[in-house]
Amino acid sequence: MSHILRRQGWVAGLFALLIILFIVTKLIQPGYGSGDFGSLARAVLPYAFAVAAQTIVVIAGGIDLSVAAMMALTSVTAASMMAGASEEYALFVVPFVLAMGLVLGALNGVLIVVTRVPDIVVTLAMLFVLQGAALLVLDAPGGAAAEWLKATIVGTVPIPGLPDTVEAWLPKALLLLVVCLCIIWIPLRRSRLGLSIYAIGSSELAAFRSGVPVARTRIAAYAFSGLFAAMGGLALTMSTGIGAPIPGPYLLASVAAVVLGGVALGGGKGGLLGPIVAVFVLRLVRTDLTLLAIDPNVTAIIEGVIMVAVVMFGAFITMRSRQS
Amino acid sequence: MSSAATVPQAPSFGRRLKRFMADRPIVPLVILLVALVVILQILRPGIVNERWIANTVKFAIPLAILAGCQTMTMLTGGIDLSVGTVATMSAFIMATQIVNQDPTVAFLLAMTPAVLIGLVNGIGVGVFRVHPLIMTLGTSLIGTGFLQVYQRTVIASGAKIPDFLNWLGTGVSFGFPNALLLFIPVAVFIVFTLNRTGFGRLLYAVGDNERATRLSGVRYWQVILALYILSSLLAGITGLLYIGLIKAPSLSLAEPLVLPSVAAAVIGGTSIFGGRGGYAGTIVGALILTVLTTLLTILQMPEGARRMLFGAIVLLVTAAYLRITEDR
Amino acid sequence: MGDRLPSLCHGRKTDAARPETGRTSEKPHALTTKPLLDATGVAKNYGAVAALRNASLSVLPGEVHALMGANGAGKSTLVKILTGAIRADAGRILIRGEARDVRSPAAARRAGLLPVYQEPALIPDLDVLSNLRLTGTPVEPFRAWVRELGIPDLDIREMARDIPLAVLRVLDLARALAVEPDVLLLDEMTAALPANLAEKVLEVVRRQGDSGRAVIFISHRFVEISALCDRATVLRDGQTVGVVDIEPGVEEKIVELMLGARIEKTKVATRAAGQAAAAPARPRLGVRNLRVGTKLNDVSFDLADGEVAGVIALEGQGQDELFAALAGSIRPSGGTIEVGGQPARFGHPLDAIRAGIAYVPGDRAEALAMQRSVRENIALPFSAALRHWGPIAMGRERATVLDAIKRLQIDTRAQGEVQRLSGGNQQKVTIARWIAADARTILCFDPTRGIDVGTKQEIYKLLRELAGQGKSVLFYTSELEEVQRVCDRVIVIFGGRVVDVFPVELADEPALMRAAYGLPRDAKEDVGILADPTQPSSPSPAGGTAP
Amino acid sequence: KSYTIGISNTVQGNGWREEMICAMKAQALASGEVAKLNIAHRNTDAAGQLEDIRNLISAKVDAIVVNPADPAGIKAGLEEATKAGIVVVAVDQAVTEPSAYIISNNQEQYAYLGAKWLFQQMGGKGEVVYMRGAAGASADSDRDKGFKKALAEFPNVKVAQEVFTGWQQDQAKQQILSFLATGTPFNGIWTSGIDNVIVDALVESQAPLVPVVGADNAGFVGQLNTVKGLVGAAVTNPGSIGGAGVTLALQILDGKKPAQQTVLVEPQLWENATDEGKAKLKSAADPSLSPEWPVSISIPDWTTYTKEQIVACKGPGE
Ligand SMILES: Nc1ncnc2c1ncn2[C@@H]1O[C@H](COP(=O)(O)OP(=O)(O)OP(=O)(O)O)[C@@H](O)[C@H]1O
Ligand SMILES: Nc1ncnc2c1ncn2[C@@H]1O[C@H](COP(=O)(O)OP(=O)(O)OP(=O)(O)O)[C@@H](O)[C@H]1O
Ligand SMILES: [Mg+2]
Ligand SMILES: [Mg+2]
Repeated sequence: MSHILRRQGWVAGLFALLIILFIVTKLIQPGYGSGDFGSLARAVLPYAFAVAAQTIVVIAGGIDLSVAAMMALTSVTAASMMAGASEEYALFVVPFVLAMGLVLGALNGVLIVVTRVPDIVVTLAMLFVLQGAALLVLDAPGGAAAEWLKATIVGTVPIPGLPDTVEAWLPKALLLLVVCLCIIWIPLRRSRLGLSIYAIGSSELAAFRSGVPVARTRIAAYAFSGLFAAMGGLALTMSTGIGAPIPGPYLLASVAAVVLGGVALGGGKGGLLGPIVAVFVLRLVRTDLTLLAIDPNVTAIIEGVIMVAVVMFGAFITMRSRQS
Repeated sequence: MSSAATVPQAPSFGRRLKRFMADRPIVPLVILLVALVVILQILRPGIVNERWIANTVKFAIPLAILAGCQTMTMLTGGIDLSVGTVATMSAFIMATQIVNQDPTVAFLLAMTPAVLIGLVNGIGVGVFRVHPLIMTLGTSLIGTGFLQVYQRTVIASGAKIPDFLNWLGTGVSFGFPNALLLFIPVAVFIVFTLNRTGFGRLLYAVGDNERATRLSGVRYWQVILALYILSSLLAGITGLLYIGLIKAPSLSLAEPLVLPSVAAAVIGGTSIFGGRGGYAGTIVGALILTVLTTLLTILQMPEGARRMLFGAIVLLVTAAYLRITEDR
Repeated sequence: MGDRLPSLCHGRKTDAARPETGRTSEKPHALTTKPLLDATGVAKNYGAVAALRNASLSVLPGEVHALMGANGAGKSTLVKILTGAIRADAGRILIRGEARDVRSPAAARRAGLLPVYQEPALIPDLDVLSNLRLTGTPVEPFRAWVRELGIPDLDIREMARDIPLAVLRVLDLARALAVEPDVLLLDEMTAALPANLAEKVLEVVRRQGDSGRAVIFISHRFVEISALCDRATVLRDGQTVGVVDIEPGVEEKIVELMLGARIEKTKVATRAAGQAAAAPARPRLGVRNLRVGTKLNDVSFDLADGEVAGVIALEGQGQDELFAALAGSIRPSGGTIEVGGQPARFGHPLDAIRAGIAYVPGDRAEALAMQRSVRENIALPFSAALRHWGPIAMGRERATVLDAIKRLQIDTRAQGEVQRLSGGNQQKVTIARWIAADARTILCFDPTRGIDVGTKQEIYKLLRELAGQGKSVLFYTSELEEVQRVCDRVIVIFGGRVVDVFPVELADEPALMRAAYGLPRDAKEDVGILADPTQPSSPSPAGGTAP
Repeated sequence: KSYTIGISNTVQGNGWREEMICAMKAQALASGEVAKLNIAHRNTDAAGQLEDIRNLISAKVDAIVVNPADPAGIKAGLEEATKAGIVVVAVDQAVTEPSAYIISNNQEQYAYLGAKWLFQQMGGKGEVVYMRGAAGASADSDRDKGFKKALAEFPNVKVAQEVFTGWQQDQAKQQILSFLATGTPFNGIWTSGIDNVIVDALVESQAPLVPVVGADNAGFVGQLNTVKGLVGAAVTNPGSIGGAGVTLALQILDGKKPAQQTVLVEPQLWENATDEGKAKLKSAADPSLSPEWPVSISIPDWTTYTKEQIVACKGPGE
């Protein structure tokens, strides 16, 4: 019981932090409005998918160093396929790229299971492989994205019955994110497979002895991770309209946000909500630093300090509650 | 009493060979290394000469020392991702402070961030129990930030590589790189520490079962604090050596060594889960990676294919090594 | 063999006035029924160690079948193979006469084989309900079984991590029972259970046999075996050395089979009467009004040099906290600990060790670095203090360690890692560490849990020897009969308080049992004692002899 | 007049980019027209740059000077900025957004100029070592076009080895040493700006000093002046283009729109094969600068700060 409370407590705390940050933002820049919030949502998009990809393997007791490279590969694949193609062709590209992420993610899992090499090493090797593949697909940034695809994250959705003022605060990018995460995460969380993912992360031996097909579950976790990473890659292509073969800063950001979001790196604990909120917090901090025109060399220090301080604070709380 | 009995009949040659390898995991690693060198020689006849070996060793040494940091931290179930930043900071501060400071002062200044980052890492991991991955990632971000701030204050004064470091980094005496003068004592120190000192014992034990060490009277935070400071100091020294080798102070000098240092330790047979491994394997792991890099550099192929091959070979080597050495 | 649970003597079998000829008539006859499970020629090697060489086991429908053997004989290994948790190197397994290849625990479930392993198999970070869903266990039958097994108020939303070990094991069993398996395999199910829970488990298991299903039951406690089982298969050195019907007097035969040539060692080494130390003037360890959280309320006693003091308590009466506090592992919330007459404060186990107090936890996994060698494990405390972090004097260390290994007769043939030793030998390593470090006071928490009779004798002898050398030992045990063999004095704890202190002569099992349940020593006295456990016979601080 | 100017840059910790930032600060200060600089300077990709640009829009800056991570990838953000009435200037590289002004080094020309000179030095034949920048970076692929163009003009020149240095000093040095060890003959080295470590490697391993082409980094320019027997050329690629970008932005804010949207700063080549070239190199050399910094710290007509100002690296209000 106390466990559930503690975990939800962390997420609630993050939410509170996010709200405080919004207030701070509004104080710094009184003109901060719904349009700026839309920008935030679009900035969050690729990070959120990267974090979702990382979260699911971390819960399964692993780690995936190849998320950013996977995003780069899926992004260039989508962009190069759509370059010069018709608008309708993108209808085929999107599922193709998602399937590709799923398969490559599963490949990560299969390699871990078959070679029995620790996941951190397998995914490190895959980082190079996927990066190489991305360079083979496009040796320089390029490609294109269908217009309708780009439009899916611009603006807001008209929802009947909702006043415009509220609607303005529901950017498409946010809805897309929520929908994509929910249609996968919620059924998964409720399924036997979802339980199994938590189980192998919590105690692989106990899971195996409980009859959980450990190998298959691990492969599935990595496959979902690949799927989320492919969504992240598509998000990159959607927002930039191109594909870039050099991975962005999503790997380290995803690990940091997972931990900030209350998911234990040992596995078995936490959920998706915390890390996603953590992503919003981190992006909003970046916004505030820019609004405040802080010396850019200091921003790295501030971001590092925030990361370390929050995690230390979390560790401190758990330590206190363990003692009492 | 245990009733475990040894298998009476003599095992087959294959089994004996496997057991031999499992007991001496360094042997298959050296075989892998030699195989890579042979492949290189076949692809580019004549490349394996004295000068090439000296160059390979020169580049493997900084990697091997950083991989030593990883080996020690990995034995406790940790990892130190801040080594790249620490090495870069020491190198950069040395190169910029030497311009108008006494060498000793410059050296002390160069090692200061190493000690501080090690201290912060140690406190975070040992006292607050923050996951080492996150802790060292965070301190490396902070360190990079400070380095950038610092960099702006020394733009006008320029930089200089001290002759001694230059000699140490690039020089060759009697066919042997001078860097060995630094590396051999460091390697002996690490191997001795791990195998023959109380501290080394504790590293293994802490990584294996922290509660057991606590019940035996070990204070976890002391071990971890000492470990991360030691790791940072070694990284700082690596930075000085590396700046002597590369001779170009940049703000990302040693960053490219971080992931390979983890890979070298893993290829060398150290478990990232703690409690298992050693430094001898790591040294060979670093050599394997360096030779592999050379091999891929001279192969004519698209960059993408090169990277794919690199990843595939690292995975293959690690998997093969695990297969050979596991005894069950 | 002594009786751990007196109440068991009134169980079904004894009630039925067990016929001298063996089985009661409701049991099917061995020869006419096809075995439910039949394994032959099972072998398993771990590197050079042969865990199993030629094991066979045949279980009939409706029987409770004991699997017996010394520590390391291969019982757990056999159970793991039968249930697909590990793969055998050789052997044939027939289920209901059909050859089945049980590749995984999931496959074993489908084949109707359900194990409860030595270590709990619930997922620590899932609540009980999710654990049930994970294994496809129906919830209502599970709840019914849990109640039946003596846990009336289980919150199935609780995380497994937060549930005490003993309860977890019971839940594990209930989960297995809920799917009504054909064959239930229980690996030392009762070893870590307090008497009240163990009793319930035995009752339930006994009933399983009646419905045509079978149970494979592993235990080192003969009293349970004879109360429960129909037949026993005995393993020695990974081989099946005999199958016997359980009947009165069969214990001797089983011991003979189990130990083979080692039989002469098992002659019960009763405590030499003269060895009891005279109570010295100054106690070595004094505990005054010790309190820890809500579990340990008010405990006072003394421990003298050269004395073995037993501690008896039902599960969860605060004994864990008492030992942990004395070991410096947790901080007491009140009261004082005195060492050699001086008050001491322990903030960390190192403080206790400095004061000469060593703690041997009940769970071996808590005390050992499993991937390290026996030698490093024994020498571990030497490196703990900062000033011993430097170079190790290898020669001196080797001598010290070898000496300890010899004294405890630890079998180190399985070289290298401690995890390759059997449970009993691992336990000896945890004690050897403190013999080597020459600790003056040793706190042993149930050191004989899950250990075979031969090894137990050795440990009893060792503890007496230590006392003979002037060391003091605090010895918690969950097996009442051990008290008579080892202790000079018995402290009984109930509800976090010392409720009685017996001199060993008076500490017969029924008396201890009554005391452990918080009942007054003299049955004629008022039963109101339960409401006020502080009252009875609080011991004189000087210790040794109670009225 | 006191403008707020936003700056977005996506590579941190590299000498060229640091000089660019310092030039922006120095020019903003020297112009006297800028009240505040709002600098988003970090390592990120095009999507991250979009985030930064949008944050700058939220901060309501008057102009944004951007060194694009990719010409096409930040189109949407730049368009939004223009719509919000913000002047957008891209420096160093072109962008595809038509409303943006561009003041840029000509990367294709940079590579073409250096390569052509090198091939001429090689006598129009032989083997060249082609040490590129970072695989997948758009500046690298622009330079590749220029290099290939020059190569096409010299059919007898062959590429002996093509590698990506990733613009990392240590990788480049290890690569050239590995290559030297193969014993493959070569007659010239073209580098994408990681140059001084290459000369170091040649000297250290006593390899023949073939002609080397690099950028105008202080370290390399110094080597061209001092290393005996080294023939080489530095192609200018001024980091001070950042200062020029600020100037252009201020001009537009003041209503002085340039004639065209795009201003290209053509690279120059300083070689030490001729006396005239040597003199140019001598005057350009600046040993007091950090070796990674380009020596062309100013662009005539475009920047007005002094050397002290750029080296101090302080913007308005600092
Ligand atoms: N993973 C392993 N690696 C190596 N040896 C092992 C392993 N597991 C068990 N053994 C060995 O196999 C033998 C049989 O062990 P097992 O656990 O089956 O014994 P057991 O009869 O259950 O003993 P106990 O009564 O102590 O539980 C022991 O000698 C043990 O050392
Ligand atoms: N590494 C070792 N291996 C084996 N035995 C050891 C080792 N170190 C010390 N001992 C033994 O442990 C005992 C105490 O050792 P030591 O001389 O270190 O005591 P100390 O430092 O005075 O003790 P304390 O820390 O309790 O004050 C001695 O009997 C010694 O032989
Ligand atoms: Mg067992
Ligand atoms: Mg065992």
